[in-house]
Amino acid sequence: MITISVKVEFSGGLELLFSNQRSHTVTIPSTDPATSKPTNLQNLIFHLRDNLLKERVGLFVENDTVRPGILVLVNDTDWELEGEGDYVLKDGDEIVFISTLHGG
Amino acid sequence: MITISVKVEFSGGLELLFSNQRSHTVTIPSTDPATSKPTNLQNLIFHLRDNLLKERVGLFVENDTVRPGILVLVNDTDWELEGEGDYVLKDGDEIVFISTLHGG
Amino acid sequence: MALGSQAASVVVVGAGGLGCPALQYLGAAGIGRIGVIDHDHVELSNLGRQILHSEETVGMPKAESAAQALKRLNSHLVVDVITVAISAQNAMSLLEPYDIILDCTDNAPTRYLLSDTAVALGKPLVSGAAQKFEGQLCVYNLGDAGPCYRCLYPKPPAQDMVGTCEETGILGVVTGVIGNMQALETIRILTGLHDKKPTLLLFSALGSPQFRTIKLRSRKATCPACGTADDKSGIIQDTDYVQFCGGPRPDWEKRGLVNG
Amino acid sequence: MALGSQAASVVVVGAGGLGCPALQYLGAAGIGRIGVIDHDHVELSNLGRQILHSEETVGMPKAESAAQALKRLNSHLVVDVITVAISAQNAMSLLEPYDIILDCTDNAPTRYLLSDTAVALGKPLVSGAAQKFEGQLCVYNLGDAGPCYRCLYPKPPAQDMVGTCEETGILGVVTGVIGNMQALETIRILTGLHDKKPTLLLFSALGSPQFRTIKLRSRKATCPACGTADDKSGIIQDTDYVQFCGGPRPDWEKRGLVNG
Ligand SMILES: [Zn+2]
Ligand SMILES: [Zn+2]
Repeated sequence: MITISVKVEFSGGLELLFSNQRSHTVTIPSTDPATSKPTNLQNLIFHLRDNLLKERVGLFVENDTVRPGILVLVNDTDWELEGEGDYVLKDGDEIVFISTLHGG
Repeated sequence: MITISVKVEFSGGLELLFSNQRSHTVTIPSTDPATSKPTNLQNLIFHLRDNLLKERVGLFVENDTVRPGILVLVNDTDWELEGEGDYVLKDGDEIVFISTLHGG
Repeated sequence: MALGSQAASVVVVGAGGLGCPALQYLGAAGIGRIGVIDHDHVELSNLGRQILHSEETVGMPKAESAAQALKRLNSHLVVDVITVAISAQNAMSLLEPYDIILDCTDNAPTRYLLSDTAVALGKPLVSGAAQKFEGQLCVYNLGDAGPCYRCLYPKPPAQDMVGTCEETGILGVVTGVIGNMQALETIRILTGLHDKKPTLLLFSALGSPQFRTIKLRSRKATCPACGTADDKSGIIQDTDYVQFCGGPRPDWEKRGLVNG
Repeated sequence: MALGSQAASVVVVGAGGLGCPALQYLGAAGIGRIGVIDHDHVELSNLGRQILHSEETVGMPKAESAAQALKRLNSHLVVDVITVAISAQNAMSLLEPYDIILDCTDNAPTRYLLSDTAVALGKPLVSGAAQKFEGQLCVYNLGDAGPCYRCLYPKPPAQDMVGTCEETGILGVVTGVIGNMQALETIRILTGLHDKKPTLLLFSALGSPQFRTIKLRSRKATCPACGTADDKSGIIQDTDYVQFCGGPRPDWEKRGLVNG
């Protein structure tokens, strides 16, 4: 099975859901077995939910996407500019999930 | 002639010597014609001195290297860790020249 | 440095952890008129990060205490002290007199209210936030294409992920860095030195690197606040921002879960 | 946030543009003992960025004025007011009592002197610098392998490239950002939250991105100050730091080249 490796970071409190660890290296098949299409960001979100999340799944995923208040970044760019879940992952990509902060 | 293209940035006041422009894209032969070796950082410094510098050459180069107080960065790393002038340039590299600041 | 900004006016909502350092450098820069909106009073526990207040001003309204500190720096400053709570009913009239709005508040409902109001008034909103060791900075509604807060966060976050500084603790200097950057972005806009590209600055005191600059989406045509739909009248007055964000914040302190 | 650092002591050299914001957040964090070294007096023109001083303290020694401001924030702070000029003769004894040294000065000779002294005393040196729209921050002599100032800059820069804040102008908030970051790095070291990797933070108020973190070389075995050579006795007392950096700074103001 051919795999790709991406760097995943959590911040703004989201890291608390992932073993309180901000930085993870995630290896994932380069093709989605279900659709035979190249693995995209949506696949990664499900992969994180199913394999990395330790608790309170509902605080990360809701209605099959990230929960409101979470921003997704692809190589320091808002995922909205990259096609959101349809963005096809490349080996070495850096994906950041941040929870928006409200304190002051 | 095969060329490579690198991004060059000047800051800390050094940009004043280079048309007051911080960011430059520099295209340079991939091989040094004099030695037939791959182009390195030392070649780039001479190239900048001979082609981009508008005035006061002595404020940038002294004794065939950058003047004291200037730090050279290769892709956000101190050039000392990359072999200094011997570092072989790759297409797309980002080279930064900063003058150390003393104000407060 | 003279900024030629004596004719400019800014309003800072919140004179706490973010508002204090922002106000300090806006005052030092000689901004002509500065509004300070805060209805809280200074408490001794604030002094670990709210650096314009002092032991002498404990009990005083924060807006008044901040204004006194600014005047020590520059007695010529014109500071409007506004000690009422900002709300959907008064936001438009309170913010209208100023060129730029700074969001230095500490809760989600007020952040949505300030964004909607900034859009309705056509003014940039320099927004800072901080929590524990992290901070975020973004200028909303800037120029012709800058997104608003709702463009980025169309739906409010779940209550259970929302912390306030009291609940989660905060490192004072994190608010200092973000508040200073809010002053800087404000000065850049006033002096025409801002490139107006929509970006989000992420700061993590313990991260490596500590700062990260993110390229953001542009304004969204479908945004209920700043999009292209014709009729947005009443969006502010008709919104219950607290309910929109999931109702009143649980009082963790009363429940004995955190120390006051 | 309580830092458990009441027992710690730090010394800030320079109570100007960088020293004021650094001191402010060190004081707010409740550092047990803070030394302030500065022999200058407050001038009205300082108030655009030296935010601990005020119209009332114009004419007062900056170290004294800064101490007063810190005590307003927290009357329990122990602040040592040191109004002598730091020199090769007194640096060791002035800095020896403190755990960490902050370089908030504005000239090259003092920067070399502080680095050499920090190495001789085996203490970390949290060094900030700012000019116009740019700032730089580095912690020297940190841990077992952190480089000193001379490791990076073995030879002093040419006089004609050296500007001071008076000559080159400075945007106040740039010193605010760097000074705050100096306080943060100091607190990280005191609390054991610093990863001790040698890095240089570059800040450019108008850059895109505004912050850049650089990976730095380790300590150099050949460094005359912190290297492995046996005998370094006398390196400080026997160095004329002003001559080492090319003699006294030309007085541009007297020559009529800049406005005072
Ligand atoms: Zn919008
Ligand atoms: Zn050294």
